[in-house]
Amino acid sequence: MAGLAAAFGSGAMTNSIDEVENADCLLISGSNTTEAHPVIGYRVRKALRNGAKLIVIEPRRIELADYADVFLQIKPGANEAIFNGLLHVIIKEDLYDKEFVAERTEGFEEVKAAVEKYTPEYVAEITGANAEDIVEAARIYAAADKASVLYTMGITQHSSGTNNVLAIANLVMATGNIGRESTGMNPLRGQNNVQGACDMGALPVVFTGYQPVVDPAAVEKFSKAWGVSLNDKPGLTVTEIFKGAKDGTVKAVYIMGENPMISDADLNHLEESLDKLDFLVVQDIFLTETAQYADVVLPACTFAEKDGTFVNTERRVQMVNKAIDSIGESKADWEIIMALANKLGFDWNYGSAEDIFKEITSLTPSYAGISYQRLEEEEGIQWPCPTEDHPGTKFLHQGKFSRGLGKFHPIEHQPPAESPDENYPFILTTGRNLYHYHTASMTGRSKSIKEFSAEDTLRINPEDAANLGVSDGDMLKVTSRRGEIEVKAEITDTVGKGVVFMTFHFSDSPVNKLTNCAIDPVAKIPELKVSAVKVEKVA
Amino acid sequence: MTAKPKIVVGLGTCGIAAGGREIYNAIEKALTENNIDAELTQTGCIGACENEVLVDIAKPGQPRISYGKVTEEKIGEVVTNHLLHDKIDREFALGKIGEGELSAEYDDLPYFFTDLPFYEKQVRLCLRNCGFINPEKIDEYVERDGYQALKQVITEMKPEEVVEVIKSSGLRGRGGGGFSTGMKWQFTMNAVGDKKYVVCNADEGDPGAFMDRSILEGDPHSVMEGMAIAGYAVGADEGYIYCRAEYPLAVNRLKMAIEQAKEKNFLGDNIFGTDFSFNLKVKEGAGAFVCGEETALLMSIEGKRGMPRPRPPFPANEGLFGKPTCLNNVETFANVPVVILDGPEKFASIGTEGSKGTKVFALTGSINRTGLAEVPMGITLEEVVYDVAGGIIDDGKFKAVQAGGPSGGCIPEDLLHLPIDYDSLTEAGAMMGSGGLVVMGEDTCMVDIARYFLSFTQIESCGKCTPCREGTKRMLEILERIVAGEGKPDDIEKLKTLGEAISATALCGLGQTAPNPVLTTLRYFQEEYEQHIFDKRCVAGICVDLMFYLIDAELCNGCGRCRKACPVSAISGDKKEVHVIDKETCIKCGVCVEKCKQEAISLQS
Amino acid sequence: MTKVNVTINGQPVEAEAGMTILEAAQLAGIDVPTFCYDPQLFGAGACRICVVEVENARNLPASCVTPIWEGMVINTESEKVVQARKANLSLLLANHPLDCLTCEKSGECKLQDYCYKYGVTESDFVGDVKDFPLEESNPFFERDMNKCILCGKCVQVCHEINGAGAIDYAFRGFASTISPAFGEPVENSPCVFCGMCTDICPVGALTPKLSKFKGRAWEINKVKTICPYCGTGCAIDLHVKGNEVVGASGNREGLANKGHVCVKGHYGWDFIHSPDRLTKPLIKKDGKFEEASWEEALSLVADKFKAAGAEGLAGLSSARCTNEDNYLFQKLLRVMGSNSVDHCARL
Amino acid sequence: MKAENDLNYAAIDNIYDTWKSQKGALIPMLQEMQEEFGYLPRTALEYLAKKLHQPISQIYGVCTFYSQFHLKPRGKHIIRVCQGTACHVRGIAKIATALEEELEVPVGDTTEDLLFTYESVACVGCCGLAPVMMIDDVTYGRLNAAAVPDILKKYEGGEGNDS
Repeated sequence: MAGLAAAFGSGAMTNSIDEVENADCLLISGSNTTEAHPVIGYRVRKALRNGAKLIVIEPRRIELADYADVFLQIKPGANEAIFNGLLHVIIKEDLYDKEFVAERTEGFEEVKAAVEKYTPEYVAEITGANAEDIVEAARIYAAADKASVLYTMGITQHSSGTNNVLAIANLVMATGNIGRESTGMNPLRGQNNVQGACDMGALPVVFTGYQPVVDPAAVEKFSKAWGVSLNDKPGLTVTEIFKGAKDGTVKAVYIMGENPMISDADLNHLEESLDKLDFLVVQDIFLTETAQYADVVLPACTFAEKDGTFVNTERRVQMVNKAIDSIGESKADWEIIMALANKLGFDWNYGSAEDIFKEITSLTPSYAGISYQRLEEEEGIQWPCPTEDHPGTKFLHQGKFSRGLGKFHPIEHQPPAESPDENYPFILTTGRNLYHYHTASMTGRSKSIKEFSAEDTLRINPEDAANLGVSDGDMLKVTSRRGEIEVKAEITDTVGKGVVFMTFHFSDSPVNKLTNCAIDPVAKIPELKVSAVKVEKVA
Repeated sequence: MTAKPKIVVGLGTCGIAAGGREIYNAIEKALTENNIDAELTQTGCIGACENEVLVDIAKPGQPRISYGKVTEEKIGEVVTNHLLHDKIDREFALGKIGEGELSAEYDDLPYFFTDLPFYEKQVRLCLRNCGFINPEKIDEYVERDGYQALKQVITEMKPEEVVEVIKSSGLRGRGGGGFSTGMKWQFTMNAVGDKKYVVCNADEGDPGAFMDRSILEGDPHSVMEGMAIAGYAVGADEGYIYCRAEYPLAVNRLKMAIEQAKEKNFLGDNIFGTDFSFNLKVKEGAGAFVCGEETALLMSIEGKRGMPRPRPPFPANEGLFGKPTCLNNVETFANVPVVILDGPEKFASIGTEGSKGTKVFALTGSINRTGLAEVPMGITLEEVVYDVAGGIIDDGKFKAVQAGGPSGGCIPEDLLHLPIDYDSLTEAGAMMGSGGLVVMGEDTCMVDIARYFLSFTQIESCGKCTPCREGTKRMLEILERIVAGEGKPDDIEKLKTLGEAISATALCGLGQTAPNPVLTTLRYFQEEYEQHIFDKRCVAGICVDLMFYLIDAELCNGCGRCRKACPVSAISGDKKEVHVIDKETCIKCGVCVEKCKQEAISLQS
Repeated sequence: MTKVNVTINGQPVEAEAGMTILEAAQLAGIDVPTFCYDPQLFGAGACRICVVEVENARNLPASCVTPIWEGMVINTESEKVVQARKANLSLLLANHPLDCLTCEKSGECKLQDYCYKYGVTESDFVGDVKDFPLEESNPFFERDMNKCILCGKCVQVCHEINGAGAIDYAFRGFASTISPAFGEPVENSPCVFCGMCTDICPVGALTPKLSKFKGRAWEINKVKTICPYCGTGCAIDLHVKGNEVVGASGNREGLANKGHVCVKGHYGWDFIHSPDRLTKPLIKKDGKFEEASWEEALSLVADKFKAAGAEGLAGLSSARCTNEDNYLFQKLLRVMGSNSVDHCARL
Repeated sequence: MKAENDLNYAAIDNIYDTWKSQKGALIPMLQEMQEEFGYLPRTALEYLAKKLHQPISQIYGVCTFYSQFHLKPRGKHIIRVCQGTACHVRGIAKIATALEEELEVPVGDTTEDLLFTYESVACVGCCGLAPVMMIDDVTYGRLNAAAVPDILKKYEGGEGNDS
């Protein structure tokens, strides 16, 4: 999101799900759309049936790669190089949108100079993709009238994640594929309300609607509304919080509905941090792996037991409606927080989720025109929606970027923090499967899904498997510099030579014991997608 | 070059099946052995199937003599007698074609087309070249004004004028529905599309119909020329001929003809030096009757299950691959060059008010002369059955004629005066269909015939729509129990109600017309159904379950062969004494009949 | 939009050009039965239950695929139409098991509804019936092809909406069935178990296993909400009986998904009633969790937070919780002086 | 008959390459594949489906729709008995019975020695010669039951009549 904000001035999916099926060209990278976002995957396949061209850039031969006009199978961590390479071809062959570049953007010349050396041959060497395919992909993307880029964590979960995003933004702006229907740059958000959590200011640097905590006007506005004098220094990010816990500066942590003991990088390291804390309170629906470390566990209720709103990946605010009464003594999260606030001496009196929402809209310009009534009548509204008569915004940056001119950023390829070597010869990359979700605390407790997809496997290339003497189903020990796990082998040519893949759903084989917490310097995202590992057969 | 004698062997599928290739080889052998310099060639079907194998021999300056039912043993002799000794073998000679000198002793030989009763009432437009040209040689087609109509159209006429000519000729689709061909072309011409197609329906699937096959085998270029003209008129540059895979000879000849036409630039780019380009492909069917339905046919060309889709949109607007498509059948296209060359007025002068031109019929069943006949519209059924087809075999009594195949109906004797045209046949509950006419005599059971046709459509139902998929099955089950002697009193009513419901609600033409054989036999022969249901009797002696075997006491000599052969020991009798069959035990297998040398055993109703 | 005037059941209706008879009837509030029709799918015109009588038309056209024209006079329930529908239902019934007593679909089965409406109590026809084995080898749904009326909507959903194309028509005529390639069970096909076929099936041929015997259609209240999994934001209906969620299905009104769902949204709801659910606050004493009252737990938390001070306090909010939850969470941290609030947006 | 696992994939590649530029050419591809293999082996269909990016369910649907396609191995010679009207009227049933006796298999099946596959066909279009049957591409007309064993004998020596 940080990359998008730097390039365009706003960090969100620029276009809508509906628009996917009308694109002429889809460039999908770092997204196994049909498994991680299945319903959007349906739209992708529909676009293909409508005749759209497809370019897939992935380390794994995902399902959509079989439908691709060009599939660039790259080494994990080679993203900026490939996007620079595409832009190189587009500039070299004079296929870029000169009018758009001149009128809507700045900084093109620097980027032009920067990508000069990224010839197809050079990029092929870095990425492992075929040089001719790179040229072909560039031509297809440039030729399309409406080209849309879809990406997810395969782009961002790198130590160079922000640069990856900026490299894509360069490509998108150079071809003028933004600010129009069925174009754009579309990070598919991974979690039901990750967009909403960001919008709500669950970030150390911003209040709701991305109003910076370092902006005195914002601080004043919120201080006034909340009746306290607020801190105007940026807070700590997740990684910094656990670092602080480890070195003793952070003493008490309140975790609501998160399970970092499965989902975060380098779990052994994290475990040490949690152990060091004076006090940990976890609020969740299950006694998760993380909750095990808590001093106090507060029982929250599920989405089925409460009212509220979620914001989806296309910025659509939608109503969540209570279907059943809370199970046991569990309560809605907001009720718990309010009770705690009142215990802490505040005087909060929200009678309903709607009361809270009214406060949100009064403080958040991009939400100002939204109300529960409208959400119910209009089936959700896409922000920005500044006024009550504003219909919401289907796609961003029409005519003008949020930041004014779109900004090109020269990007250099930077290898991942960890490269394979003699001791750790494989690159491990991670992702999701269709059946499970995140840490599987929910899907792992859903009978049908659990029965169908009970355990993980390590996907390994047939040649590598043969070299290791490994057969399908053999138990393997996978070791990185940070830890080791055991998992069954699944031999498949969907992963390239030297690359292995696992999901992070299963607590029996917690892959994040292995992953690297090297972080992107801007977005502070850990490099979950690239770690060097060793694979051995368990005797 | 001095003219050589010419020998033409009829090598359509019928001719080949009857041993035409062996005859051809035998002739070749005879020519070599006797050192005769003659041109041996082949042609397609001339229609007289009953007389296959047909061999025509023509010496320069003499009329062509047609020999029928020739045999492999005798053909060498026939040829040498004719060519070396001017002796015509009367055992095989059918008649003469054309003028020329011939010994007076053969003056009595009839003229083939005018004197032979089978041809007397025929008017050959579509079949004008069948039996005359070698379909594998484009030059022979060109000699008979081939591709002149195409040339005239694309060099002298505007597309709208072509459409106007076809419209004014009154030509209607020969495939079944009888929709105005000119109107169809006009719709396709007016439809907007970056690409258009012409498609020829050559999926002739009706049992008992082989008109299209004969045209494709005997004169493929006439169809292709008609398609190219359509292509010019509607604005298409590509055409498909969808031919059943069961017609391998037709497919081969079409492919050969397309190659030859491309070489001559009658197909391909810039035909006759104009801007008009037109290419043709042959698509072979894969065995599904329903693909004769136009939307199913298009689905099949697209590589899908041949399941019809609702109309509208009609193919003229959204046809093959979603593009405007002009779709006609073989016979319709074969008529087009004639309409252009002879002019629409002349074409329209043949036939009745609503039905112009001719119609080719495949005459089969219990008639003396089976074969392919092209008759003018408006001729009566009676003329066709008695004059052309020579009446019922063994002077039997006429019972009904089934017109239009499984989609058609049975027409009884008192409607024989009906003129053959689209409207009166539909009125009678039958339909023109593609032109199958199956003539049935007294020994045909109408319930059994209805059951037979329904079993055909039921097997061929695509399964998409409920009425056809489930309904034809249930109708068939009812008919099966009626012929098995298990009919129930309300079965006739059920058949009527269900048949009408299917007709009214099925998705495609196949389903809508599937009940016709049942509904027409119910209309004209209800008493036969009643006899089966109430009296357990089949007057025609067809429904075995309603019959019993009886040994004629007068004829039986007590040899015991039937008793020994009976698999269920239903026959008893002492040696040299009259035997009897126990009706209860008998399974009606008929073995006894075959074993009996006295011909003493017969089926009785 | 050009307007077209038609008459339906004697009532003048102004509809839009290009509409089908069915759409025009729906516009006028006239109910026409359908099996194979769905506004999201390509018009198949297969089931023929929606036939209507059109003045001067030769046959009874299927209203779902027949466009209207100016001056069209339509009767949706004429004697002829009713007879045809009865025949259609009677044909379907002859080839359909009559185990409505225990059929999951009872109460929302279109075949049942229409047989009731037209008084078709039993089939007029006896004869061959389908005899397929019940397919129950996957954990998500059962396939009983004996109940299938071959409307084809499951095939269309699988190809036109999902795109997996796991199933299609196989064989033809009376032998037609819907099947994965080579008659394999669906788990051996490209099926991704979105279950949209079970949502769209008008009869009891495709039924979700989790909901089996959990409640009758008329006992179930459908509550519209948003799927709790990925960021697509699919609108789903939770099927509620009493205080129990017993099923889920896609909600057509959702603009992000238009009723489409995936395996998680469709079959991943039963964690709600998992015995693992936390039902009471827990306080760890001597390394072991003990149940506590809310009062006790919250007091302890409040004390510890105060002790940690603004600098020592941090919170992880949640991408899984609602906006309202997240808003209050960050508000609480910030009003206590800490901006150290984050969540796993990056994971 | 080749085992399915050592299929001639190159042949499928060739067939695919011949037709790939033509829209909707699934049916001719299947026809040529059947020509190549004698039937449509499952692995071959799965291989083709991948090349075509077409759901295998759809291809299976097409294969089971058209009577020409066979998913099981077929006999060396295909006998097709005509079920046309004329043949029906002129006594094809007796021919069919004679065939069943000679071949010892019912309609639709293949003899154990894989020499004959016995089928019925809608109408071969030679009604003037009824009753008719075809063996491979050869049509036998004006049949009577007694002639059946002799006709079959022609093929049993492995020669067959290729005319």
